[in-house]
Amino acid sequence: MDLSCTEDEEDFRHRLRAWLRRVLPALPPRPDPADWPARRAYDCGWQRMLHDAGYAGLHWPREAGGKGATPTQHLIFLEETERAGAPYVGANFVGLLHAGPTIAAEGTAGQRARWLPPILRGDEVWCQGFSEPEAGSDLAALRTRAVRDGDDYVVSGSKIWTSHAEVADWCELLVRTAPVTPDTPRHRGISWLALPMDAPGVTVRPLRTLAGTAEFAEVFLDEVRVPVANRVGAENDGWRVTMVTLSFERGTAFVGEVVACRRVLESLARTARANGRWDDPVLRRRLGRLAADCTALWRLTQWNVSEAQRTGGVPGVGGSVFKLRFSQVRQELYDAAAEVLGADALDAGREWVVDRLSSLSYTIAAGTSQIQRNIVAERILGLPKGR
Amino acid sequence: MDLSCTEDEEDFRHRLRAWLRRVLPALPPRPDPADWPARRAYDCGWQRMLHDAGYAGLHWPREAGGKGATPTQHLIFLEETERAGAPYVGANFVGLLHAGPTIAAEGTAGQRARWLPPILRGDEVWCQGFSEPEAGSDLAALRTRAVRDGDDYVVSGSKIWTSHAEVADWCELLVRTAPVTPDTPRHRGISWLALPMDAPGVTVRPLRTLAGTAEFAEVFLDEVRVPVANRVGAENDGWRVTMVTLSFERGTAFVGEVVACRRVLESLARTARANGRWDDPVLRRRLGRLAADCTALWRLTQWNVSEAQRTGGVPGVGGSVFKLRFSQVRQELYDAAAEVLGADALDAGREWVVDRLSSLSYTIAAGTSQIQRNIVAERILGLPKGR
Amino acid sequence: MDFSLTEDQRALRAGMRELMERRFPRARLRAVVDAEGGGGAAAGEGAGTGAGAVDRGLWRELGAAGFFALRLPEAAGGVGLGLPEAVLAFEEAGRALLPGPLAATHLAAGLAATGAPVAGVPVAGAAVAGAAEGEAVVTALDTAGAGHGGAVLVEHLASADAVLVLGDGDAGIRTAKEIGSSAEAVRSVDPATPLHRVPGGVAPAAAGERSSGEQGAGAGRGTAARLRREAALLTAAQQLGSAVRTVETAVAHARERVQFGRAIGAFQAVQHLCASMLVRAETARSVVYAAAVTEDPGDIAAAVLLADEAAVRNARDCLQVHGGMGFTWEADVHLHLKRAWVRAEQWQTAAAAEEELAAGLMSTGARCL
Amino acid sequence: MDFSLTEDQRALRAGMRELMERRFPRARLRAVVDAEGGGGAAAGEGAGTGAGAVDRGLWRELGAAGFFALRLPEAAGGVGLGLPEAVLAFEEAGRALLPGPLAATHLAAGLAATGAPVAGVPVAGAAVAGAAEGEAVVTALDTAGAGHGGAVLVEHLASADAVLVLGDGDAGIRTAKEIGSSAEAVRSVDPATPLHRVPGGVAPAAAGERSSGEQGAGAGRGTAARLRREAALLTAAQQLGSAVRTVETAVAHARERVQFGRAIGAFQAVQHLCASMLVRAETARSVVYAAAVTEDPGDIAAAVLLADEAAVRNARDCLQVHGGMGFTWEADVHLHLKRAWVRAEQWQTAAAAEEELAAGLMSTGARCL
Repeated sequence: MDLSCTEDEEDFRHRLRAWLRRVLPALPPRPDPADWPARRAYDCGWQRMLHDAGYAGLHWPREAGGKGATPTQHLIFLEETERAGAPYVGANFVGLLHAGPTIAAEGTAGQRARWLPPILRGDEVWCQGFSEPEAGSDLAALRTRAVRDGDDYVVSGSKIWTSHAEVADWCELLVRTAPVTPDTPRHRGISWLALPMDAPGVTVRPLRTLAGTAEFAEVFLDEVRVPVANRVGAENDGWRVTMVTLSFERGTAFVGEVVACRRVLESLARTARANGRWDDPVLRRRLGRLAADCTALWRLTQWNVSEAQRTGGVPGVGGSVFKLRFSQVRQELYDAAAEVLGADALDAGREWVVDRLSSLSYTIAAGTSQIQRNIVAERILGLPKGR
Repeated sequence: MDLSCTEDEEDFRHRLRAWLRRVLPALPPRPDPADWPARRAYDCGWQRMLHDAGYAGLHWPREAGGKGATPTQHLIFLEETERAGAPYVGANFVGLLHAGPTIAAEGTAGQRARWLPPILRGDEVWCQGFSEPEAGSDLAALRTRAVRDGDDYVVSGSKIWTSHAEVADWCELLVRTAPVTPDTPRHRGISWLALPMDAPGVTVRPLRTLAGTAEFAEVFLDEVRVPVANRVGAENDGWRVTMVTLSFERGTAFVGEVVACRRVLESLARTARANGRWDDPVLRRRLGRLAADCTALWRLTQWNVSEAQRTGGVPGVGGSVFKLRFSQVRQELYDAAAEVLGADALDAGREWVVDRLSSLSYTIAAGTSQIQRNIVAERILGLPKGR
Repeated sequence: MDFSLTEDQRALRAGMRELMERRFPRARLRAVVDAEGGGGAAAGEGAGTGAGAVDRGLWRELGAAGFFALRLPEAAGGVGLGLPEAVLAFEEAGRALLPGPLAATHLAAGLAATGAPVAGVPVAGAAVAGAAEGEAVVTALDTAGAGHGGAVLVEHLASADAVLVLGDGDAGIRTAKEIGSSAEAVRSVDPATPLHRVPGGVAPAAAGERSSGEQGAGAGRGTAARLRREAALLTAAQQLGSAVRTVETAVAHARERVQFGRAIGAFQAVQHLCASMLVRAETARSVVYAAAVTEDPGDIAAAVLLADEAAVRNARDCLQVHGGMGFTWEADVHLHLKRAWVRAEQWQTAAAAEEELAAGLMSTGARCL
Repeated sequence: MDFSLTEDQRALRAGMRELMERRFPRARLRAVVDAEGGGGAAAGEGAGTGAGAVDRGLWRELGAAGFFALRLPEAAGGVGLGLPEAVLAFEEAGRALLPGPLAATHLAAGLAATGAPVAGVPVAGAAVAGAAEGEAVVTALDTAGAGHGGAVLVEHLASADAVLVLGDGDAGIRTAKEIGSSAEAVRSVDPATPLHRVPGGVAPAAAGERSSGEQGAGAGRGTAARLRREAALLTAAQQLGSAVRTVETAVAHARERVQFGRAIGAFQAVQHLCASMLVRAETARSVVYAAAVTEDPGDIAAAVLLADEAAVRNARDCLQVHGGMGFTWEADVHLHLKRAWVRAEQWQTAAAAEEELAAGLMSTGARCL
């Protein structure tokens, strides 16, 4: 139970801080959230700066071009960048955090050489094509079909909840390469393909969320030809290929968000003090309780990171406990924000109001809380398979 | 939407109040809760007084010796007796509210003549033998067996959660008269018997609850002979016989308890004022919210009673909505009581502390909240059958 | 006692539902919402500039159907019904997510009918006189809702002819133009409810006019307090309608949406979410209806608390049942949630309702039957 | 940073668990609980008259295992470990529902070792000197916990030799006899924790003796506040142990209990109850452990809040999973709930913890790593 940093870790933190102090003031202004090309340029520019300073692929293995940093170093990196107000990973999210690691783990040498360096340099942007309208919680129900035709697959179907699709170069795509039969379980027959987003037959349609913005898109695929060489892993083995990365987590998935929670909470307290609501003990105690919850999220993160460091990786199920609590606290935080704002919580021009809308997705995205509880019950607690 | 009383109803209420004012002061002192024979005597004495005054079997049909009162009259009766602090139905609960109505609906003329008048007069006490250690939520899993031998059934097995077993004359008993086979669903093969509690082979063992008291008992049956003539309804038709009564409800099941909730809440408010905790807005607003909840329970009761009056009876599923809310509010009420008491909530000598323990059964007894939600989802909302 | 709806009440409710479905079908709701600049909560301005404007044609039809004149005496051209019937009508409006300052116009119609200076409320010309017929749109400014800096949010100000101003004790009518001159459009979280922020210090009556308070403190206080209570109850009725509707929506989705080879409504987790939603809605119904009968301030506070809770939490649970689909702009779930948030901020806050109920615990009980 | 348990910490925890299982197995717990007059919460008196008395033999064994001397320097005959190790030991005690004034005796052992008048705490003879060895039983009287009328509840007073009195700012030791003379036995809700009500106005030191406060306000204040914080944290550790245990108990029952032809743990409603219990327990674990490392008052307040909540709510959910069985005296579930209630009332209330954390939001952040 040691929460202090080693000398190496302190050193890493201080060098990072010094670098951030130097470069952040020189960054260009943040782009308009609705201007996708500008966002891409901004995010990729930041990634290039990280790359040039030696911070790109911090948590990737050295063989893949990464820095092979420990989970604690990665934690420090995410903590410090968030606290310094550095840009978020943004458009590089899928490349750095999922597609890249998948290619690093399962790709051929040629595939690694082709796709990994541009991700680290911020030259190419990836998006994710997993979910489908009829395959949400039940991802294995995906129907997008890929039929072999010579050296290509011909792919038809549609994907949903794809971020940055408008500006991505590549899409990590899950497709069905063998039909589901009584003998073929649904998790077989799925393959992982790297789809070039400029291929003929790819249509991207922005998907407007309840927050009024179009952070996601639908991707329609109409007989799109994808070279067989773009398949990572064996044919029909795509489920395993994907889950290797999805289920491997080092406890760092939400570091920035947890730091942000604390910042929002302190800001809420200041606002409440300014507008007089701080004098209401009901609200004040509610904020106090949220402070305990935010502390807990941070400590849980440190716990998971330490366990990952000790054991070489936290199975994804460990993250379910964290995510259940995190989603709940995050939503309660914005409910408290509404309480602080009073009637002004109806003014979407006020801070937190749109964030509150966005936070409604927390108990749904990346595995609903219901699915997470199933995972905890069955895989951690060992209860019999339900349903 | 008329919440006022008719002239007849007002008249009924005033006569009842006048009678209660006259007789209650003359009642003997309440017996020690641990003295079962004294409790029986007290409860039966009260029932005899009701009988002599014309209030026995108020809600029973006239053909069964009852008064054929409307649900509203029954509501008024329960409300006024509770508010006047009159004795609770106590030992006569099963006879008046379940076994009696079952016999009235399904018994032969002879059975009705034998069993109903003593219930109404307070001469005979009934208890209920439904649940078994392995058949709780899943009542149809009951295993107590009855084997036909001449004019008798020979019954062996055990029952649990039986109130007043120590002093009951009769037990309404569900037994399995045909084994479960692939062709015989579990709900068939069950029969309803009136078991004389003094029959050889009946053993009663008190069951201590977490409140420290023995309000319930286990009943062990070792080759007990029960005359076939004591069966109500056809052989193997006992499930239906029982459910006819269980599922027929006029919205009045919790009237006394709802009145009591409001009284407890007002008493909590007075105590909080006296000990200074009323000045804490967190507690005060919590009590305010509970006031809304108590109001809602009363209005829901009036709603259900009115619907019962209009349609001739509320199916049991309507009661599930009420019971879910009621159980929750009742538990929150006692949590608030603990908040009012502070550290004194640890003193079992203080008012409400033992009630708080007892309230823990509300979300379990007579159908857990989980089962109730299943009923609401499947039978009211029409969702597909789960599990 | 017969708390059930009478035959006439059932007929009224069915009529209102039919009216809403015919005149404000889903397509029309979506037109209001989607027209709104394409921006939604996070987009440009929108409020007060046409987007979300009250549909005068629909307003007149509501007037013709008696929605605003429901409680006016028949002699005054009204329908001659009471608060219970008004609650049923407002429940249906909430169910349909009908936008507009319904409660304020309904109340203003009541004031107009009695005519100035009866009940001590001066009438600002024809504006309010037309409220009963749906010719006038009247919104409200509740000075008790003043937040930090004393500003108040007013809905549909740009569409309104007049503003019902509820002061500390007195009430009055001012023209929308007057109030609008100092108002600032706000980017409303609810795309169908434009909002303006009006600075503090607005008086119920313009200088020189008489407000109800000047008739004598007692009557004046009573008038504003009564109007606020009635508005709170009518708004609670809309919350109830929304809460009932989101149960139905969630159940319909749960029956149709298949995952893991079965309708998700067969999963206990979804079943139990839906069951809890129904419990909330039916509980709210019982107190809202009862408050309409008794008009008791404590009953109304209970109705406000439980209806607000039912509308907000049911909308959230409905969203959860819908999963990702519920997070889209296309689904209607978010419209219920946003409107429920708007309504929950109006007339009486949860804190005020809880304090009112707590105070009621100190006066001796006997609240039953 | 390595928040994981060290090998030594793992070994300590395993050793403590083994000790508890060997020396305080379920049969012994049940003997304590069932001996208690057959009355339980609702029965006669019981408290202080033998029922629920501290088992001196067990107490000495705990002493021999270093439970009370865990944090004393090795030079002083202690184990030389820190608060994190103490928290692990107390977690195991909470898991086993070990009764007795564990935190008070542990803290008194620390005071005794430094010897009067070092740290400004006078020692009342041999009583506290034997605390480290488990020869003395020391309970605590926290005057800050005074309720209406100024009275305080004290656990296990009849079994105790000495009482650690925490005053407003100062702390001291008084004999149990002294305190007991004005105490009145209370019918404790927890059959394994006898309680006495002690009237207000007890001072940390008897007249003529010196309490820590007299050494100078700063040091004195610090001492009492530090003791209270450590006690709160050690009690939170017990809550954590109980919360973890009730998850295991619920899961074990859910796997075995068959209804409707399958283990009830296959029903999502039960699965999700159990999953939520685990989330609460693991969340509490992370803050309790972290607070043991940082000893920060805000961290301790968070530990108190989340551990109390985890213990109480997990016990209730465990009871729900057990159904009727959980409502019986024979099941252990109620013992966890009742003890959790007792512990939640000790040292720092939820209200105080929340206010402390709220105040912490005003001092600028930087609470991370």
